Amino acid sequence: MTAPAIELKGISKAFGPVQANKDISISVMPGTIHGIIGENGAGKSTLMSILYGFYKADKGDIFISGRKTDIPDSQAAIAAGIGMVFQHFKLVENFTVLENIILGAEDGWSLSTSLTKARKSLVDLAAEYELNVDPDALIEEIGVGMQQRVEILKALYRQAEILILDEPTGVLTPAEADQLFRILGRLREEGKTIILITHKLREIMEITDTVSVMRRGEMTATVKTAQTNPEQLAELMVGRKVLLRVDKDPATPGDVVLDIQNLRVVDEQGVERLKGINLQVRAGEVVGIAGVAGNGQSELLEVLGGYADGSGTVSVNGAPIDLTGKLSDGKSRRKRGIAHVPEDRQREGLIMDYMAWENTAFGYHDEPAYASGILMNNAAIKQDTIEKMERFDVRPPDPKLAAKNFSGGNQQKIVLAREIERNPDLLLIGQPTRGVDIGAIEFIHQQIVALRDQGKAILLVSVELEEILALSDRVAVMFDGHIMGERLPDETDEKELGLLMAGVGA
Amino acid sequence: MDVMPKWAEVVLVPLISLLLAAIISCLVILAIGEDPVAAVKLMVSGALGSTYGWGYTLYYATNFMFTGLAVAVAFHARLFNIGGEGQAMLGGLGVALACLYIPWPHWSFALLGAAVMAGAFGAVWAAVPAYLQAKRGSHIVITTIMFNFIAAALLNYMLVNQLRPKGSMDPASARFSETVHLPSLHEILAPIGINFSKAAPANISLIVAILACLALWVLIWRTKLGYEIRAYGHSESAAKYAGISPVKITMIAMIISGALAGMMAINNVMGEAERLVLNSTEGAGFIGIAVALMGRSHPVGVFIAAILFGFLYQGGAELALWTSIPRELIVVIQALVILFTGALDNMVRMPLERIFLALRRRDV
Amino acid sequence: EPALIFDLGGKFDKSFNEAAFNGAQRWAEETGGTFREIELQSEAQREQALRRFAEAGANPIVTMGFGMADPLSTVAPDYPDTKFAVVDVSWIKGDNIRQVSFAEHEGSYLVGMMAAMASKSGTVGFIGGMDVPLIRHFGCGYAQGVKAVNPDATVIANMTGTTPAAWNDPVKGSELTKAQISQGADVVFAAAGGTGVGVLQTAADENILSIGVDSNQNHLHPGKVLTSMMKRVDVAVYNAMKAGEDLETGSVIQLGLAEDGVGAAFDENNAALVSDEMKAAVEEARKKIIAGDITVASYYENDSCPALTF
Amino acid sequence: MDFLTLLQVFDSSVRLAVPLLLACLAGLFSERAGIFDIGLEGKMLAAAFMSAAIAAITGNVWIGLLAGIGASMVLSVVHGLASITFRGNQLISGVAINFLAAGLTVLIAQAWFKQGGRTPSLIGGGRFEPITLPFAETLSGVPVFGPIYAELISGHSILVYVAFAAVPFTWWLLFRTRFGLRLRAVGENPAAVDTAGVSVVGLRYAAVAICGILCGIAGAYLSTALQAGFVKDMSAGRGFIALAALIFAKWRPWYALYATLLFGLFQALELRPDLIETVIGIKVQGQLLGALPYIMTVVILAGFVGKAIPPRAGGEPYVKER
Ligand SMILES: Nc1ncnc2c1ncn2[C@@H]1O[C@H](COP(=O)(O)OP(=O)(O)OP(=O)(O)O)[C@@H](O)[C@H]1O
Ligand SMILES: Nc1ncnc2c1ncn2[C@@H]1O[C@H](COP(=O)(O)OP(=O)(O)OP(=O)(O)O)[C@@H](O)[C@H]1O
Ligand SMILES: [Mg+2]
Ligand SMILES: [Mg+2]
Repeated sequence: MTAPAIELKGISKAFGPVQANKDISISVMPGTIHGIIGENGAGKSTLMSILYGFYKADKGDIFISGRKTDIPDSQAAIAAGIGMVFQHFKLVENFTVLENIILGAEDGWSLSTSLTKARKSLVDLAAEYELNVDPDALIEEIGVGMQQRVEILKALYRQAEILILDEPTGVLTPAEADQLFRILGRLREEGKTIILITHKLREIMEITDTVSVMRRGEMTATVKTAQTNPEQLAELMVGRKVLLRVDKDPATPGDVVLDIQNLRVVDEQGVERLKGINLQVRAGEVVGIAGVAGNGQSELLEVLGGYADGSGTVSVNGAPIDLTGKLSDGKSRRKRGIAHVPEDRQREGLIMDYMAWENTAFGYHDEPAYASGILMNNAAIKQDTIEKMERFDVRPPDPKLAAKNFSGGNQQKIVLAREIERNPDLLLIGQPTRGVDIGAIEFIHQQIVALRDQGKAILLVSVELEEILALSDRVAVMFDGHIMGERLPDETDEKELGLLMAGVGA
Repeated sequence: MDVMPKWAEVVLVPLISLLLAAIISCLVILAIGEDPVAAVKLMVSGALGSTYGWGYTLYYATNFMFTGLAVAVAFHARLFNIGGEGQAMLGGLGVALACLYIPWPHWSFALLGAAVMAGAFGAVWAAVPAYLQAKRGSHIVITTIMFNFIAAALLNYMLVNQLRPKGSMDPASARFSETVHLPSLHEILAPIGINFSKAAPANISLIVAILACLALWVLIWRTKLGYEIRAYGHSESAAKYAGISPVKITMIAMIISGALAGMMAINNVMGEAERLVLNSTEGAGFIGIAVALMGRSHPVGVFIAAILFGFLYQGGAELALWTSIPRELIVVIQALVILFTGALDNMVRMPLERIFLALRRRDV
Repeated sequence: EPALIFDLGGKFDKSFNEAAFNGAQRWAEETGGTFREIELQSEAQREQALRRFAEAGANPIVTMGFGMADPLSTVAPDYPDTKFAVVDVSWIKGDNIRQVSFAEHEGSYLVGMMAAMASKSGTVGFIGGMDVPLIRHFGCGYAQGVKAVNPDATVIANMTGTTPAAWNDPVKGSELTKAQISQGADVVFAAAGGTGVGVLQTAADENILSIGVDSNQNHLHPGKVLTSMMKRVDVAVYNAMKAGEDLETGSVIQLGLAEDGVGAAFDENNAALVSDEMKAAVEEARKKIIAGDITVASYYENDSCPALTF
Repeated sequence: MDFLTLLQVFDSSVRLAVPLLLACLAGLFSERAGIFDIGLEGKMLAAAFMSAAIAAITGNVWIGLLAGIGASMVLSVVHGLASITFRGNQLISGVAINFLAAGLTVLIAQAWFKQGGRTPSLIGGGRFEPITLPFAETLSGVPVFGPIYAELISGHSILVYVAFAAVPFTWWLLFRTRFGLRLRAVGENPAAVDTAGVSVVGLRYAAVAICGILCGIAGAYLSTALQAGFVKDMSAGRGFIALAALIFAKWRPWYALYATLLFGLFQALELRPDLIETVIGIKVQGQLLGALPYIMTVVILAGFVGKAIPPRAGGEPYVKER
C-alpha cells in the first residue's frame, strides 16, 4: 500500500487566546482531490497555512509521502513539493505575471536569465494545462481569475506535487470555475495530490474524492464523497439542517423605482466602462446582473452608489439623481433611499479597524437617529447594533469587536444589517455571499427575498450564476459595458446565460 | 480578545519601557563620568519636587500638548503633518500682531483674540499644503517640511526688518503691553489658597491646552466630523463609498491641525516671553511628532506624553544648572525615552503577553 | 561665586560663547575660584537661569547675548542685591545691570580695510551666520572699511540662513565661500560661528585669504587667515568676574577700539600676510576712529548700512 | 551669465547634491523594502562624526570612512530591531535615532577631543582630496566640452564619483537582480515574499543595512571630503531634504539623481544672488532668497509632479499572527 501524500497528526494551533486548530489529524492519498469544508472561521485556512509553513503549529507532526517532515517556513514546504493558492492571493500587485512567478524561485542572481528561462517554461505550462496568461501584464491590471491562474502557475513552476487551493472559486465565473476543475482533474491524472477548500458543496460533490469537515477548530468527519450528499455535509458543517434552495414566491412587481437610461461611465484612464446602459428595476422585484467580472458591473454599482461619475439619466422614484458633482456622493444617494451593499466589504463596506457598532452607522452617521447636531449619539448606535446583531445572528454578538476580527460571513452580515434595516426603496447589492459559508448564505438569501417581499426594488450583482438564478425575478447579462439581454430565470438556463456572458447571441 | 488586561497595556508596558530607558540613560551618565543617582534625583526634584519645578514642567508640557494634538489630529486622517514647527511660528506671528496692534481692554479678550489669530495663522500655513495634497497630490510630508523653512524665513523677515523696535539689536518684537499679560498659575491659584511659585512661566494657556485635549477628544470620538476623519484615515476607499469627501477631510483635518500648532503661541509668545522672538518655537513642533506618536494619537496619551517631555525638559534644565553635565546628554535621554516607549515597546509587550497568556491558560 | 549664562549656541560655538568661557576659565585659573555655568537650551530658560542663580546667591551673574536683554530687565529688579552683567546689550535699564556692548562695526571696519588692501581682485566677501541685526552690524562696518580703502571695491555679502542651523552649517559656509570666489572674491570675512569653520577651511583649500571672528582664529590655518576681528568678550567676562560683588553697574560699557575691546589680530601666524603698509594704515584708522575723525556708521543706529544693502 | 559661471553653479550644485543623493538612495533601499526611515539625518550625522573622529585619530581617511559606515550601521541595526524584529513604529524609531545621534555625537566628541564637540581639523591623509581626472588639464582648452570636463566633471573627491556610480548600481541591483526583485516585493507585499519561501526579516535587514552604508558614506562625505572635520549638527537638515527628494523621485534611482541635483541646483542658486539678480533684473530680498529653494520645490511639486505612490507595505510592520 502506498503511503499517504500528506499526513497530519495532532496539529494544534492557537492565535493568542483563539484556538484555531485543535488536535487535527488527516491523511490524503496521492493522486486524489481532497475537499475541506467548514464554516467561516472553522480553521481551514489555518490548517493549510501550517502545512505550507506560513504558520508554525504549536503541536503535531507532518508526514509527506510517509516521511516525517519539518516545515518551519514556506521554503521547506516548497522543497517538500507543496504549493498553495491562498484565499487572499499573495501577489505583488505592481509586478508582472512573470516576476511574480519567479519570485523566490529565480535561477541565479541575474533577473533577466531567470525571466528568460521562466518565460519558456511558462509557455510549456500554459500549453499543457490551458493556463494562458500574458506574462508581461501587471497583476493589478488583470482580473482575479487571471490572478488565480498566476497563483496556480506559481505552484506548478515550483514543481509542486501537492497543491492546496483555499476557496479558489469564490472569485470565479462558472466558466472559469469549470476550467479550473478541468485543470485540477488533469493534475490528478498526473498523480498530483490536491486539497481543495470551498464553501460550495456542488463543487465538493463534483470533483473531490474524499471530503473532510471542520467545525470550530476540530476535524469532525472525513468521508468518501461518493458515499455522502450535500444535505448531509451541510448538516455536518453547521450542526443543523440547512435549506440549500431559496424558497420564494413569485414576484409582484410594482412601479418603476430605478430607471437607467443611456448610462455611460469613463474611468480614470479614459476607458469607457459603461457604454449606454438601459435598465429598469421595479418595486418588489430582484433584478440580477450576471456577467464575467470586469464587464462593467462594478462600475454600474459604483456610479449608482455615488462614487464614480457618469453621464446619462438615472431616475429613482421618477426623479433624476445627479451623476456628477457635489450631490453625486454616497450621502446624497442614501438620502434618496438607495442602500448599497458593496462588492468588496473589506475595502468599501466596512472600516476594518472600526468596531462593529461604529460600522453599523457607517454612511448613515449623520442621520438624526445616530446624531444630533455635530455630535454622534453613540449610545443609540450601540443599542441599535446590539439589536441588529441579534436579528442578523452575527457571531460573536459583540458590538465592541473590531470588524477585522469577524469572519467574512459575519462581516457581510454586519453590512447587510446596516443596509437592509434602513428600509431603502432600492437596494444595490454586489456579491452578497462571496466567501461566506453555507449557513450564512442561507440566511443572507432569506433576507434579500424578505426585503423584496416588502415591495422594495433590488439590483443584485453576482458572479455566481447559481445565486443569480435562485434569487432574481429578472436577469440581465452584462458584457463589455453593454447589457446583452434580459431573461426570466424560469425561461433560461446556465448555458444560455453563459453564452450571453461571453458576448455571444442577443 | 485581548491577551493582556487593559491595565497592563496602558500602565505596565509604558512603565517598564520607561524603566529600561532610564537604566540605559544611567549607563550613559556613568560612562561620561557622572553620578546617575544624583542626576536622577536632581531631575525629579527639580521638575516635580516643587511648584516651581512643576511650573516649568507644565509650561513646556503646554507647548507639547498643542503641537502633539496638532500632529495627532492629522494622523487620524492619515496625514503626516511635519509642519507643526512652521505653523507654530506663524501662530506666534499672529499672536504678536494681535497683541501689539490691538488695544485690548482686558487680558481675557486678548487671550481670545490672540488664540483666534494664532489659530488662523497656523491654519493658513497648514491649509496650503493640505490643498496641494488634496487637489494636486503633492505629498504633504514634503510640502510641510518646505513650509517650515519658508516660515522661518518669513519670521526672520518680520522680526529683523519689520517688528523689531528701533535701537534694539535683538531680533524680537517689542514687549506686549501689561494689559495682555496672561495670568500665571501663581496668579490663578492664589485666590483659592494655593501658593504656586511666582517665577514659573506656566500660565492660563495650560488650561486652554487641557481644554484643547478635551475638545479634541470630543471631536475625534464623539462628533460626526471626527468619525469621518477617522474613517478616512483608516480607509480612503471605504470613505468614498460612504460619501465622505477626501478633499474636505484633508482640508479640515489639516486646518484643525495647523490651528492647534499655531495656538501653541499663546503659551510661549503671549504667556511666557510676552514678545515674539526669532527662535520661539525651539523645535516644539518636532517634539509634537514624538508626543503624538507616543500618545498613540489619543488626547489622553498626548497629555501624558507632553507632561513626560515637559519633565525631561525641566529636569534637563536643572541638570544643566547644577551640574556640569552637557546639555547633549539630555537630548540622549530624550532619545532613549522615545526609542523605548515609542518604538521598542513590543520588546516589552511580547514577553508580557506570553506571561499573561500562560497565566490565563493555567486559570482555565 | 559668580555665574555665567551662555547663549543658545552653547559653550563651544567656536566664537562668542566660547570666548566668554575662556574669559571665565582664565579668571578661575588665576584666582582659583569656581563659577556656575549653564548652556541654555530654550528661551524659557533665560529667565529661569537668571532667577535660579540669583536665588542660589550667585554674584555677579554674567550673561551672554542680545536675547538676554528682555528677560534681564524683568528679572533684575527682583534681585536688587545681585549684580548682573550682560554682553551685547546696551539699550536696557537697571541699576544692578552692567551692559557691555562692543563696537563690532569699528573692528570690522579695520579688518575690512585689510581685506581691501590684501585683495588683488578688488572683490571681497562677507559671510554671515543667521540673518540677525548683530551680523548685519558686522557686515556693515566691514563694508565701510573696504570702501574706505578702495571705493570701487565690490563687497559680496551672504547670510547662511534664517534659522539657528545657520550657525552650524560649515558645508554651506564652504559653498558660499566657493560661490564668492567664483565671483572674484579673494578675501572673505566669516562672522558665522561654526559655519565659519567651513569658510576658513575652504578659503585655505582654495588659496585665498580669510578673516576670522570673535577670538583670534589666525592659528587655524597659519598663513591663510589674514587676520581676525577680535571681540574681547573674554576680557569683558574676565573683568566682570574679577570685579565680583563690587561690579560697577547701572552703566553701559562701550568696548571699542579705544578700550581694545575690538580689533584686528596680529600674530606670528599672519605676520607674513600683513605688510607694514597695511599695519600702518590700520593703525592710523584706529587712531582716527578713536579720535572721532572717522565715524563708522552703525547698523544698529540706522537700521541700514551706507555701504551695503541686506 | 557666462558659460564658466554656469559651470561653477553646476559644480556647486553637484557638491551640494551628493550628500542628498547618497542619503536619498539610502532611503530608497530602506523604503523600497517597506521600512520608512526618517532617521537618515541622524545616521548621516553619526557617520560624519565617527569618520572624522577616526580619521583624525588614525590619520587615514579610509579607516575613517569605514568607521563612519560602522556608526551609521549601528543606528541602522537599532532601527531594524525596532521596526523589523519588534514591529515597532518606524516613524518613532526614526525620530529617536535623530535625537540619539544629535546628542551622542557631541557627547563623545567632547569626551574624546575636548574641543567643544568638534573633532580636530583633518589634515593630509585624513581627508578625501579632490581628484583631477586624466587629461583634465589638456582637454580644458577644447571648447564647451573641455571646461565641462575640467570644471564640472573633474576635481571632485572620490566619494562624489562613488555617489554617482551608486545610481546606476542601485538601478541595476533593484531592477536587474534577484535580490532587487525580492527587495521590491517585500516593500509591496511581504506576504508574497514570505509564501514564496524567502525570509522577509532577512531581506528587510539587508535593506536597512545598505541604507546604513549609504548614509555612512554621505556622512563621511560631509566631514572628510567637503569639510575637514566634524562640527555639531553639521548635517543641518540634509536628511530631511533627502527624504523630500525621495518622495519627489517617487522612489526611483534615476529620478533620485534628478531630484537631488535639482535641489542642489536650488541651493547653489541661493548662494548666487548676483546671478538671480542679473537674470530676473531685480535684487531679491535676503530672506526671500533663503526661502527660494523651498518655494521652488513646492511650486514644482504642485505644478509638475503628480501623485507619488509609496511602496504599499511601507511603514507597516509585517505581522502574521496577532
Ligand atoms: N493570523 C491570525 N491571527 C489571529 N487569529 C487568526 C489568524 N488567522 C486566523 N485566526 C483565527 O483563527 C480562527 C480560524 O481561522 P481560519 O482563517 O483558519 O478559518 P477558515 O476556516 O479559513 O474561515 P473562512 O471560511 O472564513 O476562510 C478564526 O477564529 C480566526 O479568527
Ligand atoms: N491577522 C489576523 N488577526 C486576527 N484575525 C485574523 C487575522 N487574519 C485573519 N483573521 C480572521 O480570520 C478569519 C478568517 O480569515 P481569512 O483571512 O481566512 O478570511 P476572511 O477574513 O474570513 O475573509 P473572507 O470573507 O474572504 O473569507 C476572520 O475572522 C479574520 O478576521
Ligand atoms: Mg479561510
Ligand atoms: Mg474567509
